[in-house]
Amino acid sequence: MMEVEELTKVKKEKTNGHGVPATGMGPSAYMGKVTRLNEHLVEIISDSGEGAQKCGQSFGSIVAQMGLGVWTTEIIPAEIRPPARSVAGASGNRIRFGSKRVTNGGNETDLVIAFNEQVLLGRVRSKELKPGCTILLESMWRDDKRVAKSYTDAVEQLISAGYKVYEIPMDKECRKIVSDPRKGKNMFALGVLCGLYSLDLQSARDQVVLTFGKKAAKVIESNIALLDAGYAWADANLDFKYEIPAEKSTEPQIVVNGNTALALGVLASGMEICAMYPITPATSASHYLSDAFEEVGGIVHQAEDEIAACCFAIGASYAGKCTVTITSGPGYSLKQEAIGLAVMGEIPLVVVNVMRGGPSTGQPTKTEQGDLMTTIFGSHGDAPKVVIAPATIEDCFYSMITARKIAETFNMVVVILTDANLASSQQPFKRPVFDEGWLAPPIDQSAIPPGAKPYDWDPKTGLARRFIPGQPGGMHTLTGLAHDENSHVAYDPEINQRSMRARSLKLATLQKTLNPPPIFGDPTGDMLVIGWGSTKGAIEEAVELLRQEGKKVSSLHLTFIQPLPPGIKEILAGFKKCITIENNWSDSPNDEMIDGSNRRYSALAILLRSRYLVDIDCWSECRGTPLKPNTVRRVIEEAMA
Amino acid sequence: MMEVEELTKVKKEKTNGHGVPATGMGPSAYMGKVTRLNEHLVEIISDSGEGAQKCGQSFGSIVAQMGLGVWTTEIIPAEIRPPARSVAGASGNRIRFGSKRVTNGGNETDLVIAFNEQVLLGRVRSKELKPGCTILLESMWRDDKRVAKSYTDAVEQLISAGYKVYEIPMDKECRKIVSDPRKGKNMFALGVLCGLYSLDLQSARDQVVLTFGKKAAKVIESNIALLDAGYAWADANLDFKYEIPAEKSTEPQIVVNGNTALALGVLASGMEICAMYPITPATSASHYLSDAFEEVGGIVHQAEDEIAACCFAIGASYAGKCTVTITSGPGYSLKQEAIGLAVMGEIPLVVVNVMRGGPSTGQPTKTEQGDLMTTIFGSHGDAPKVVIAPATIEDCFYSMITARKIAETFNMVVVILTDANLASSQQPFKRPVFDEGWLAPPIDQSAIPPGAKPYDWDPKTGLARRFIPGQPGGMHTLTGLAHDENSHVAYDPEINQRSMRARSLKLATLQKTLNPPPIFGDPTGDMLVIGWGSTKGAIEEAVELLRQEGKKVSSLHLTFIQPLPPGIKEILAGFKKCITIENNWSDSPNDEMIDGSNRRYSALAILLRSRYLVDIDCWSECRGTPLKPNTVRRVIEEAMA
Amino acid sequence: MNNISLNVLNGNGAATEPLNVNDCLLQLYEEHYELEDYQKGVPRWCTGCGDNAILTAVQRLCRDEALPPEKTVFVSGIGCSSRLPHYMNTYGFHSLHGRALPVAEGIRLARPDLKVFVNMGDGDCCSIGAAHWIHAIRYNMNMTAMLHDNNIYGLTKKQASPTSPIGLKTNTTPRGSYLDALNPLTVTLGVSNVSFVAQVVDWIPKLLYQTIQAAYHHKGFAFIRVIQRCPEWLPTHMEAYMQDPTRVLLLHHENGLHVDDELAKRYTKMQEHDPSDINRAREIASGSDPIPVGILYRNDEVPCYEDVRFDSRLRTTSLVKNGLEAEFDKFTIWPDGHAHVSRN
Amino acid sequence: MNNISLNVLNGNGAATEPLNVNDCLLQLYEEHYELEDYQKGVPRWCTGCGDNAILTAVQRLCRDEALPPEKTVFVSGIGCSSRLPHYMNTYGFHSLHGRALPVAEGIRLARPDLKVFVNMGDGDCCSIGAAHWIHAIRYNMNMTAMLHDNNIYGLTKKQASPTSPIGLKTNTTPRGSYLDALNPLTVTLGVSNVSFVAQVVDWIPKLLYQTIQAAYHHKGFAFIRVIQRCPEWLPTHMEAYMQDPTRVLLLHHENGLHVDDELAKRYTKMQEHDPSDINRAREIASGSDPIPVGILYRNDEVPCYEDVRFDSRLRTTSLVKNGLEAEFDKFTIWPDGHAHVSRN
Ligand SMILES: Cc1ncc(C[n+]2csc(CCOP(=O)(O)OP(=O)(O)O)c2C)c(N)n1
Ligand SMILES: Cc1ncc(C[n+]2csc(CCOP(=O)(O)OP(=O)(O)O)c2C)c(N)n1
Ligand code: SF4
Ligand code: SF4
Ligand SMILES: [Mg+2]
Ligand SMILES: [Mg+2]
Repeated sequence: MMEVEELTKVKKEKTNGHGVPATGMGPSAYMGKVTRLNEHLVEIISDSGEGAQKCGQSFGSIVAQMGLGVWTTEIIPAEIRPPARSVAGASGNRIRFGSKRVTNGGNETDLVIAFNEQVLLGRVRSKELKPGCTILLESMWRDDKRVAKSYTDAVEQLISAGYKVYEIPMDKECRKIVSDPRKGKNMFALGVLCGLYSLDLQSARDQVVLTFGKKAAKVIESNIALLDAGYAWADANLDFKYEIPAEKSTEPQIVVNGNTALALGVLASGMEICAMYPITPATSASHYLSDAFEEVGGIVHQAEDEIAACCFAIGASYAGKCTVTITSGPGYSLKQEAIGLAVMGEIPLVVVNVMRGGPSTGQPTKTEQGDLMTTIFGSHGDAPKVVIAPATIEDCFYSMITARKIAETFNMVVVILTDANLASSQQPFKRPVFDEGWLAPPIDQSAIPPGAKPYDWDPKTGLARRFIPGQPGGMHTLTGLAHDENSHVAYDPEINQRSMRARSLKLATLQKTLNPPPIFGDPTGDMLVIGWGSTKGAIEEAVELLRQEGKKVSSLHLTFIQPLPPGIKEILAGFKKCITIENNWSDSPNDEMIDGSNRRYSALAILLRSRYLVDIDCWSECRGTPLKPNTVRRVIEEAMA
Repeated sequence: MMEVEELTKVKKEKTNGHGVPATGMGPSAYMGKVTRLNEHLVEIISDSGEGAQKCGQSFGSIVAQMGLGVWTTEIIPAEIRPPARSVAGASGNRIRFGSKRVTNGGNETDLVIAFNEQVLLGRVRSKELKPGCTILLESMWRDDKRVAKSYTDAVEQLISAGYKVYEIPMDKECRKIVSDPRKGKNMFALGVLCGLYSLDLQSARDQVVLTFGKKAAKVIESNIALLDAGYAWADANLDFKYEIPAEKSTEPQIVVNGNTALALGVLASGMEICAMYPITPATSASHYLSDAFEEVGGIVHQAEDEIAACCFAIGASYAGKCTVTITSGPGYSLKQEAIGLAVMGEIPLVVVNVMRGGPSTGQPTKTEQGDLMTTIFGSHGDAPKVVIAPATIEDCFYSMITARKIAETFNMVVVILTDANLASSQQPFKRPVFDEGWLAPPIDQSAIPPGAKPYDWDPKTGLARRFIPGQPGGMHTLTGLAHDENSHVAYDPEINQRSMRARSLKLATLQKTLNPPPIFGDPTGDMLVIGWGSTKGAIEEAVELLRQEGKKVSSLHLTFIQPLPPGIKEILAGFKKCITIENNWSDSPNDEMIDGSNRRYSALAILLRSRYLVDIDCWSECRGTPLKPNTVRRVIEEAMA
Repeated sequence: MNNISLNVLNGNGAATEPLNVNDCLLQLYEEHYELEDYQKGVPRWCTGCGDNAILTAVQRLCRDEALPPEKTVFVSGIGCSSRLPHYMNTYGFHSLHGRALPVAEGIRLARPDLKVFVNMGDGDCCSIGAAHWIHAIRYNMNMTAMLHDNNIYGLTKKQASPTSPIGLKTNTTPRGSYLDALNPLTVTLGVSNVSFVAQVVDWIPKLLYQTIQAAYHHKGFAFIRVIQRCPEWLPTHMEAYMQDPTRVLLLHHENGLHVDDELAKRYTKMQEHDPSDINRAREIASGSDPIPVGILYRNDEVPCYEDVRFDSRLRTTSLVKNGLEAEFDKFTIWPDGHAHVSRN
Repeated sequence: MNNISLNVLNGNGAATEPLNVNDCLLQLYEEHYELEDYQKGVPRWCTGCGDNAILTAVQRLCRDEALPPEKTVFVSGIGCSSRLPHYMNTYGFHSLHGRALPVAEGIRLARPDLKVFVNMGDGDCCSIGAAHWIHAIRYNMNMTAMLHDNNIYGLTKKQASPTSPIGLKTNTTPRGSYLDALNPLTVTLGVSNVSFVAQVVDWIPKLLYQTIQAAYHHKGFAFIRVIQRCPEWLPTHMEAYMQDPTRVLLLHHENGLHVDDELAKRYTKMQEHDPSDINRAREIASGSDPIPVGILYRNDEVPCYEDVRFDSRLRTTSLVKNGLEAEFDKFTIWPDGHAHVSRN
């Protein structure tokens, strides 16, 4: 999908506003070839603690700044501190950027800059690097007797495997500027990359200032010097350069990851309390919120465990302040009983589950969509709740506002299902324009009219007005036991049927307010691919490509999963075949033991098959990594064959 | 369904071995009408603490003893001690008994004996009594100024509503024998019932001896005197009597409720440890087990909470002693995370969930089938487990043996789903013949052969041999993190796929060993009714009746719900319509807001629709009571219309 | 997704006409209440159940302190004792087994204008709820927590509780319970930030009332263990203690409970105990016969979590808007091509 | 249902050829082991992490006590510290966050022939696992429990733990943590049946070893709080304590730790403390600077739950059969028409 156009450039000082500006270090010394690309996927990897993540994030911000589309994905080792130079220890960032909007992390890497050969080999082994891609490798290990052999062997192997390896004396170059290159190498690398991609050096410098904003001026200066040095080194020593035309957005954009977007959404929704217990990969949302809440007067309460966090949130919501509790799989499982209480008491509550690899402790730092079924069916008895799965970073922001509103309007539990992929990926989106309507209304403390009941279920919709402590005349005891309209404990069969109905009906009522989901592609065709949550970008990219090749394939992406929006049945009817593509478990129909009577389907496939009785196939994987457009494409092709 | 045959009996001393024997109190003084019945449904109700439950249970045992089919159901007030004489406070027992095997609690009550008019009115209000049925009512309240009016009003109303009311001076009659009639009335009532139903008085006396076996001889004697007095009073004062022909079983039978059957199954399976936390309606199984274990050397461990109970069971199972943990809805929700650990670590574990009304604290003493979906889909990530739902009291016993065997063979979690209906109902079943094969094998402490791995997943079946602490050479660290064959923590995408597959495949492997479920009725027809768990008796009774009327209806009852047994698709194909009938929530298609795009189906319907893509309808209710055959019949008729 | 229209809303689901937010923070006028203002329904406890005495005491307290029923919340878990909120004509939250404390904490943090009381059983608080109990002591949020300790699981019909004495025959311990009883007082006194610990028995109403009253007036987490009779399952359990007044040890002090003449005449075993002395409090707490009754420990200096954390700024729209815009600024790329760099 | 045939079983799933059941109850011969026999893999902790010291100490202990690796189980929760079992070449169970203790209890009750060690973090034990911790003390099952207390959540990247000192800046407390630290020792000492409580620091290997050894030899639940450095998140946190030997208070006694000359020379602040004195133990435990180090409390008389509950009868087929038949008898209706009445 990458169009390559080669052009030779002689002392080209500015291209589309890129290139090295006159200020600072003089015109670029570069005399070599400049290749024009539509997009590229770059990876920066190091041992953890060497700053590759910061380098990658800064690079992402700079390209976004330039007006390029971008999607950054964190590479996180599973251990806090894996041994140095270890194959499983790669820490860093992948930046996919291009002329057009980038909607997902993409396929294999085009260019990698690595701080040692071991983390690089880890990436090769996990098949994340494109065969034959460009490798920029720190060369200091050549001079380190203990590891020189490992290093040179690796380089040789990589070259003979067809990789284009460029060795960079990063350590040596950095020593010219700082005494501890381990702490500065990342900015040198950033400079190299900026040079390679003909980016605006001043923008890069501004970004460094932003990154180290809180540090001393001296720190900032030395980092800028490292950046400049990297830029110059690339110009002087490498014989290739890239250029990716950009189109500047006319509107301000926000660059944050999904967890920060969630946290910003909490602020914007007017929620004031977040009760949580730390768990990867959800916690960073609370970290950010702890800080940001200080400005607007909110509180992040770290409870003694997830059960307490959920009950604390329920207490606060009951008392009139709709509260959010943020967690991931194991914590979500622990909250099941408390979520049932909120459903039964009709207490508005927003629960965020940032999914990670399961089951059990599973793969804490890896992404998966394994919790959909337990989200819908978790908690004993009938516990209807709303389930929303944001598909983009932007969705993460707005879904919190929607969630709070639904929670308080319907007095329901709303679960937001994101995942480690969204949590740690960055993609620019239009800066939201503040709207007063986002905020929760102030707590109602008006007197309750005589005769009104705390569960005056509307016979048609199931809705009831909630009484909030402090409201004179509204005194009643909320209970998780079966209860009547007065919140009196009741075991009468009719009352139980009535209250079960009211709680269930609210989902149907909400469903009536939803629009049918948009189809990506034509409304009829040979194949409909159905997805949900964070896989949207990858699926649509694959579908787009296949459509360009003339394949009659479209896709449907669901954000509301409970209730399912109307109109899906009609959409399904337009296609010969349907398949869900998900990042969770399903048995392969090709497995010897598996047949139609025992195959375990993916979550969304189960839900859709059951509701629409359409033979929807499924394909899924649990590799802990975001789906790649190439994989999706292959799956669709196979399913269509 | 009751055939009535009237016959007049003059000084008939013995009928089919029933009637009053010559010993003890002389021949029966009864001169009136004797009606022959096929079956009857009798109810004994009192304030709690007045012994109606004991009376009912004894009556159930006596009729079983006589060779009649019987099903007893407890009537349990929701409070420990509801106020005396309160409408919601009825405590007691319903005994359905008849010539043929009785498979469920039946429809409305034919005859009720009540200790005060208030508990009686409660039963009338809840529509549990057949209109116009026979009422035997304690008459002492006529003489109690504070309540006389309430009493006489009630009697008048009942009579004018068509009930046949007989007043019995129980208190007065009992005072002739004991000083505190509150403590003896129940045995007097038992005597009245035995007289009315022409039961063998000696058998009744034996039963009283059994019931009070541990008490002083004096207590037993006075209770026998009360029994005799009741018997004589009925003979002398009532102008009607019933007779239900019995056919004695040629084999010994066991009469226990479902919870005791479960506990006996635990003993029989060779399990030695049960870890639990008290919760209604599951706890009585542990009570019984606490006692019974003392004889065979087992331990009931009451943990500090359900999470601890489950983890304790996991620890004991890991150490080689497959352990059971018993709970109900709220506790089951709390165990979700720990169950996921057992799935991930492939630790054999048996979990019993005695379902009660949900969601949340719900209706602790009432029955419901609301936990099926959370049982199958509970716990984050993919956590495949086996789900078995016993359909009869006998199943409760054998399912524990099966569960232990599957758990240890497949190294899986096996969940037994029973409910409050099975838990507290009694039905005789053939006394099991002990089989050594039931028992768990002794703990394997042999050395592990070199090279063997703790998760040597068989590529075809997913099975692996478990290593148990104490086995030399088997040292490894079990973990809930993703792991490879060596139980080493591994985040490799391929390894994760492989281990997910192995855990999932075990369900398919087990499925291959199951037989297709038997069809009740013809293999083809207009309507197939599908049920699971405790509703079997009621559904089959209704189907039987409709079939007798020539309706082309059959039923299918599922015991294995995960995996579903093979052959269901073929069965479904034989019927024009299919419907599940369940005791849980589903939206009514007749509700204004409900349509095909938002209707929430019952649990089993969702599962079957999804797997077989057959338009299986559902009907369910959440009334907290066992399904009645009449209700099922009406539902089927309506669905067939 | 950001423009979903909730077109079914017709004021039914949303709060209507909220008053000024100040109303939830201030109580400006004095009210007078009668006992009946706090009573609701007929308690469904067994005759002679100690829960009745506790209910009466808290109803009296509410009246005497003129607590506005709408500003008062009773929170409980699950158990016989946890039914108490249903019999109070205040707001109530009958939550989950073991979880009364975190629910109450959430209420307190959201609404420091509400008075919060917590009623828990011994299984509720000391078994399934033990982690929350420990942490509630540490949070030291301003509420009055009553442990209805009947040494047994009442509602679920007689299983051993952590406070059951060793040897007690129950349905799960048919040969007698296996372990020494947990002492809730010594546990509580071992937790940092503990600020008020008292013990009382249900059968001395005056002391019960005085103790709950002192707890109510304490600013912080006031923990009272009420030894409560369960005549249903343990009819004779406390009999000997009730019969013999010398098996109760009255703790009194000018900073603790004041024992009046009437009580002093009957309960002759008395001890002066300064509730600020934690070491002595722990020693006294360790004793169970005679039952020490009164205030074991009190420290008014321990900060309350909600005070440390509550933000008194009015959360106006502009406060939120400005805060949000400032956060957006941190992550914004402006169309003019440069990040707005601010060095601060 | 009762005759399901598991026809895929080919010895793959079921245990094969079990040895005599005695083998799991007795260890009949003496073995000699080297340190390497207990080591597995390269620990993945940060350089300087105190967990390394604890690992070394327990490996030494296993060797010195010649614990058969196959009869030894290390149980942990989730956290950096809970990775320890992975580095032991024994059996190990890396369970769930907060749940190490109930898992360990299940193992112990099922298999009193196994030696059980438990490793937990401060979040693991004192926050999410607090209820189990309290109850484990009360059960007093024979195991050695180590609290790796680094005052922080290590694995999840620097959030406040209950033992974080007030004011500590962490990712969830950016302005400093809000509450006084929980003192695990005073909590433990408040629980009935407490039988062994010790405290030690990771940077004095000899004391660390001695303390764990004493705990191992204690029959009952031996609880050791190890103050453990986390250089990753709190690089200077314990620095001052390490530099200044007088900020450690050595507790010694003939029934407690014996401090040798070398230690005594460096750690001059010493106190004789009789570990049988619980009141004094509680007082000492309340102090945190100097850090009291040594055995605070020991009581060898407290019965162990598994001893009270373990049934030594061999659970033979006939025992089970007879027991089961006796139970069946209680509920049987015989074809001859009468229940078999036995009055006993
Ligand atoms: C999660 C959960 N587990 C168990 C129960 C069952 N249950 C209800 S109350 C109770 C204990 C009652 O004892 P206690 O807390 O001492 O209160 P009491 O009834 O004695 O006042 C239990 C175990 C439940 N409702 N929820
Ligand atoms: C149920 C659950 N909640 C939260 C987590 C995330 N988690 C893993 S370790 C940990 C705490 C780590 O701190 P600590 O227990 O002190 O151990 P340390 O890493 O410091 O050794 C948390 C919150 C989890 N794995 N499971
Ligand atoms: S069972 Fe016990 S605690 Fe419960 S209401 Fe009755 S007397 Fe009170
Ligand atoms: S983060 Fe802290 S506790 Fe965890 S391994 Fe590193 S130093 Fe040790
Ligand atoms: Mg209690
Ligand atoms: Mg820690």
